[in-house]
Amino acid sequence: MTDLSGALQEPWPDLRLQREAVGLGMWFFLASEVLFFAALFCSYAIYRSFNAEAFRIAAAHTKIVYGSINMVLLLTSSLTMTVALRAATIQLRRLTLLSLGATAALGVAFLVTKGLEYYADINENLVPGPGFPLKPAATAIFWGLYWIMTGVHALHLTAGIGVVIAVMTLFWRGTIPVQGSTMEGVAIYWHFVDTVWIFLYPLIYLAGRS
Amino acid sequence: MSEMTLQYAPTEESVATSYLDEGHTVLSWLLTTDHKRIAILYALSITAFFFIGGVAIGLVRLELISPTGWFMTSDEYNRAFTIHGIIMVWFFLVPSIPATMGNFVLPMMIGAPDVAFPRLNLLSWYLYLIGASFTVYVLLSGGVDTGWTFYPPFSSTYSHSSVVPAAIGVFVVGFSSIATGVNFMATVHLLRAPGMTWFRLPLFAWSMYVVSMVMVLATPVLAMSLLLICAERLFGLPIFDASVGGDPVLFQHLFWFYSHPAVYIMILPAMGVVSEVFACFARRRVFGYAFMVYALLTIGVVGFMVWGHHMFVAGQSPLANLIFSFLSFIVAVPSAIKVFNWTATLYRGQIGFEAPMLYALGFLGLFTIGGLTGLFLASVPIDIAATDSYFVVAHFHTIMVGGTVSAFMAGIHYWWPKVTGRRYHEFAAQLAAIAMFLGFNLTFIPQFIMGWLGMPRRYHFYPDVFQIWHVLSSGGAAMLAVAYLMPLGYLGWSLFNGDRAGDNPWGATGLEWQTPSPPPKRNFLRPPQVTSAPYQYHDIGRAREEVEQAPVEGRGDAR
Amino acid sequence: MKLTEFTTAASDYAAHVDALFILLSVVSGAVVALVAGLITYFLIRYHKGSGAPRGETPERLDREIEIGWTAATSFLFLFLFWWAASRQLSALATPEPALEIHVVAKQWMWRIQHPSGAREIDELHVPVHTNVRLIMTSQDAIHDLYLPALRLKQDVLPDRYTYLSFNATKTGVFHLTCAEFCGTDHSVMAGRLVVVTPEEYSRWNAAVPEGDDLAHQGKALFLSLGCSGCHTPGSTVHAPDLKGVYGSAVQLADGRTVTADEAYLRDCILLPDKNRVAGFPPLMPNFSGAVTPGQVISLVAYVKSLSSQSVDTGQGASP
Amino acid sequence: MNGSSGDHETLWRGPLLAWSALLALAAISLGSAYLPLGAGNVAVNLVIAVVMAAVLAIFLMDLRNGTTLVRIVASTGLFWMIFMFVLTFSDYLSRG
Repeated sequence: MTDLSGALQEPWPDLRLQREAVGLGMWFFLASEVLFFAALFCSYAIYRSFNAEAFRIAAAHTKIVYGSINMVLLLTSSLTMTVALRAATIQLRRLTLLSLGATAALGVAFLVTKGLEYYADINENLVPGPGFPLKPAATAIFWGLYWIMTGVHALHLTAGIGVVIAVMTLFWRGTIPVQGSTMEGVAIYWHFVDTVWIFLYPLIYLAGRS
Repeated sequence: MSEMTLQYAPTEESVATSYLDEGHTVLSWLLTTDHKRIAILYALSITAFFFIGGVAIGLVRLELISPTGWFMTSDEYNRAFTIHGIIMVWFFLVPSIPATMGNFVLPMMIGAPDVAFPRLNLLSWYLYLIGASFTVYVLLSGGVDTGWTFYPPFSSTYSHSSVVPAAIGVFVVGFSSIATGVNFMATVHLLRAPGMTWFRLPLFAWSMYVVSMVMVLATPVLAMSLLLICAERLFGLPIFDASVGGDPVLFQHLFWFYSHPAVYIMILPAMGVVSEVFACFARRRVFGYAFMVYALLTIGVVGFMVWGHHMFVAGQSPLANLIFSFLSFIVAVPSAIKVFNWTATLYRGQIGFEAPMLYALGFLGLFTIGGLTGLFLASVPIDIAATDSYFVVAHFHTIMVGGTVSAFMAGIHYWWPKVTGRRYHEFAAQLAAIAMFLGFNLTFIPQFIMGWLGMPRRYHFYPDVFQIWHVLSSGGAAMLAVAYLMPLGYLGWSLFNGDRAGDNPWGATGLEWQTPSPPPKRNFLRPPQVTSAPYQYHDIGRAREEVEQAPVEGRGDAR
Repeated sequence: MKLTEFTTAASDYAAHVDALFILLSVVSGAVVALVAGLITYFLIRYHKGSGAPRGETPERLDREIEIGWTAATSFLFLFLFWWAASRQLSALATPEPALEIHVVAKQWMWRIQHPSGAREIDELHVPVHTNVRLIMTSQDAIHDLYLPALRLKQDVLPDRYTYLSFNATKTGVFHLTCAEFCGTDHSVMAGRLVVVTPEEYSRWNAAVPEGDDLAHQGKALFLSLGCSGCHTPGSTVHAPDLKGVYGSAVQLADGRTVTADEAYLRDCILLPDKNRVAGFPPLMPNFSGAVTPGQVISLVAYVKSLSSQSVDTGQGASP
Repeated sequence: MNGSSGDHETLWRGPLLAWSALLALAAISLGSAYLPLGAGNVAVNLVIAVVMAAVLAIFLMDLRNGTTLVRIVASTGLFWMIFMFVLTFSDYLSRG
C-alpha cells in the first residue's frame, strides 16, 4: 500500500473530500472557460449568419487534412488520459505514467501538425491585412476568427501539455502519489480542451466543403 | 447560556498564536497561504490603487472647475478619466470586498480553517499584482485614452495610447477574480462546519457565494473581448472592423455581458456586509432572511440578462431594447425587496450608532437613490435622453461608489477589531462616516441635475451654463477626499495605540466572533459546531449594555 | 450660451419624455420619502435603550408583509415598464418622413447635407412642424448625435447608417453635440440645431452655397491635424493662442517684429523654425508635405476667422 | 501493484468503446460535410459535435458517475452560453 500522507493537503480533513474539491474546482473553472470560448463562438455565429457565402468561401481554404489528423490525435489523447486517470485511481503507477506520456506526446503531435498547418496558411498569405488573397471582404473576418480560435485553443493545449509533464515528473519522482487528487483535475481539463476542438473542427474545417 | 460561551483552557490559549505572529519576515507574508494574510495583502494593494485612482479623478474634478479647462490638454484629461475608470473598476471595486473581507471572514464565518485552495488564493493575489503592474506601466508610459469601456473602433484603430498594455492588465486581473470565485465556491460547498446548513449561512457568506458565481461566469467574456481588441490592434485581425463587415456593436454586447454583471460583482458583497452590520447594531435578526437569499440569487442570475440596457442608443434593434428594458425592471424587484427588508430589520431593534452602522445607513440611503435612478435608465425613452450624460455617471457612482464604498467602510470598521485585535477611535470614525455621506451627495446630486439638463459625460470643455454644478460637484469631491483620507489616519493610529478589542466587542453572532482576535492560523481552537439559524440576537440579550456586562456568543459552540 | 438651448422641450416627443421623467421622479420621491421616513422613525423610536416595546412579530405576518411588498413592487415596475414602452412604441411608428438629411460624423465635426445640396458644418437647420429623418454615418470612430432639446440621442457608426426621426414644434436655436466618447476633441464636437419656419428654411437653403466655406474646412483640418491639441487656451503645451493673432504685430525670438499676415501664417505652418515667436519653445511640428496647398489656405482662413469671430473658436465655451 | 487482470479489462473497455464511437462520429461528420445539403450541412455537423461532446463528457470525463452538483456545474456554462446567444441574437435578428 502506498503511503498517502503526502497526498493530503491543507485544509482538507480527508482525501475523498479533497478529491471531490479538486474535481469541483476544476468544473467551476471549466464553466468559466465555456464562457470564454462562448464569446468567440457567439461572434462566429453572428458573423457567419450574416456573411454565409463569405464564410463558405473562406472556410474552403482551411487545411482539412491537418484538421482531421488533429481531430484523431486529440480524441486518442483523451482516451489515453482517461486510462491514466483510471490507472491512477487503482494505483497502477507504471500504466499511469505511460498513459500520461502518451497523452503528452499526442498533444505535442497536435501542436506540430498545427504548426505545419499555420506554415501552409502563412505561405498562402491567409492572414488578414495587405495581400490577403480572398474576396469578398468578410472572408477576412473568418480568417481573423480562425487565427484567434485556433491560437487560443493551441495555448490551452500547450498549458495542458505543460501540466501533464509536470504531473508526470512529480509522480515519477514520487513527490506525490498517483492516486492523490491531482490527476482528477488534470484529466477534466484535458478533456475540456478536446471538447473545444470537437466544436472548432466543424466550424472551421467542415464549413464550405459541400 | 453558559454552554454557548467559549471557554478556553489556559493551556490552549497560550498555544494559540495569532496569524499575525506566524512569521515576521517579508517572505512569510509573500509566500503565505493563510487566507487572512492574503486578505491583508489584498487590502494594502487595493488601498494603494484606490488612492491612485482617486488622484486621477481629483485632477479631473479640479480641471472641470473651469468650462474651458485650465491646466490639462484634452488628451491629458481623457487619459486621467480613463485611468480613473480602469483602476477603480478592476483594481479597486471588483476585488474590494470579496478579496479583502471575503478572504478574511468567509472561511471563518462558515467554520473552515482556510479556503478550499490556499495556494490558488495566493496565486490570485499575484495575478492581481501582475495585472496591476501592467496598469502602472500604462500610467508611466503616458496613459490610455479610450475610456474604461475600450469601445472599438476607437480603441482598435484611432487611439494613440497604450491600449494593449491596459487591456492586458485588465485581462490578467480578470483571472485573479476567476481564481477567487472558484476558490470561494468550492469553499462554501465543501468546507462548511458541521451543522452549517445552506440556510444557516450568514448573508455575507451567501453574497460571497453568489458573487463568486457571477465572477466565474462573467469575467471570461470580458477577457475574450479584450483579447479580440488586442488582436485587432496588434495584428490587424478585423473582428470588429466595419469596413470588412465586422460590427463594433458586437464588442459592446460582449463587453456589457461582463460589465453589467460586474456592477453586481461590486454591489452584492456590499449587500452582504450591510446585512451583517444592520443585524448586529439593531440587535435583530435580518428581516426575511430567506427572501434576502432568494433576492441575492435572483439578482445574480437575472443580472446576466440585462446588459443591453447599456446599448439603447448604440444601434441595437428597438425590439432588443424593449426586451432588455423589461428584464432590467425585473431585476430591480429583488433590489427593492432588499431595501425594504433592511428597513424592517430596524423595527423593534436596539439600535446603536457606532461607525459601522452609520456607514451601513449611508449605504442604504445611497443604494436607494442609485437603485431608483436605475429605474429611470431602464426605461428606454428616458435612457435615450440621459445616457452618456452626467445622469448616468451619477447613477452608477451612487451605486458602485456610494453604495459599495460605504459598505466597504462599514465592513472594515465592523471587522477591524477581529482583524487587528484593536479598537479604532469611535468618534473619529463616526465623523468620517457622516462626512463621506454628505460629501458624496454634494458631489453627485449636482451631477444628476446637470446630467438631466443635458451635460454629456467625458467632456473636457463644457458649456458654461453648467459651471455652477461642476463647481459644486468639485467642492463635494474635495470633501469626499477628506472623508476618504480620515480612516487612514485613525485606523492607522489604532494599530499601535488602540485599545485591545477582545474577542467579540460588538456582541455579534457568527462563528468569526467565537475565536480570538486576531484569530489563530487555523481560525478556531476547536472545530466549530453550528446549532441554530444566523442572527439570533433576540436570544442572546437585547440591550447592548447587557452584552457588554456578560459577553455572550451567538449561536453554536466552538468546542 | 443659455440653458434653454438644452432644456426646452422642442417637440411633442420631448414633452412626453419629460412627463415620464416627472412621473418617475414623483414615484421615486415617494419611495425615498417612505424609506427615509421609516428609517428615521425606527432610528428614533428604537434607539438603544429607548422605552419602546420590543418583541417578535408573528412569523406568518412577516411572510405576508414580504409577499405583499414583493407583489406591490413587481406591479409598480411592470406598470412603469408598460408606460415607458408604450411611449417608445408610439415614437417608433413615425409617419413618412418629409425631409431626409444626411449627417456624416468624423473626428471632430459634423457634416450635414440637405436634400437641396446645401451643406453645413456643426449646424443643422430644420424646418419646424416637419417630419425630419436624419441618416447618419461616421467616417472613423463611433460618435453620437445628441440633441438635448429633442431628448434624442443616437450613436453614429462607421460603415453603417443609423437614424433619428423627429418633428420639432418650437423654432429657435438649440444645442447639438457628440455624446459618445470619440477622442481628443470629443467635447468640442458641438454645434447648433436651428429650427426655423419652413419659409425661412427654403430661403436659407437657397442662400447657402454648396460646399463648405474655407474657414470651416480650415477648422476641421485644425482639429483633425491635431493643431488644437496645443493651440488651445488651457493647453499645457506652451503654444501661442491664435485668437486675434491675425493682423497683430508679433515679436519673434530673433528680435524681429513682423505683422502676422497670410504669408506669415503660411510660413508658420510649413516652416515653423523660420519665424519662431519670442517666449515659446520650438515645439511646432513641420507640416510641409503633410498638408496640401489647398489645406494651408483653409487653415489660414480659419486662423483669420478667429480674429473676426465669424466662426466659433472650437472650445464649446461661447459661440 | 494490486490491480488484477479484471481491473485491466474494465479499465480499457469503456474508454476504448467511447473512443471508437467518437472516431466514427468524427468520420461521419467529415463525410457529411461534402454532401450538398445547403444549410443542412452545418446543422448536421453541429448535432454530431454536440453528440461527440456528450459522449466525451459522460463516458470519458465520467459525468456518468459525477455527483448532482458536478452535473449542475457542468451544465451551468452551457446555460449561460444560451443567455448570451439568445439575447445577442435578439438584437441582430430584429435589426432589419
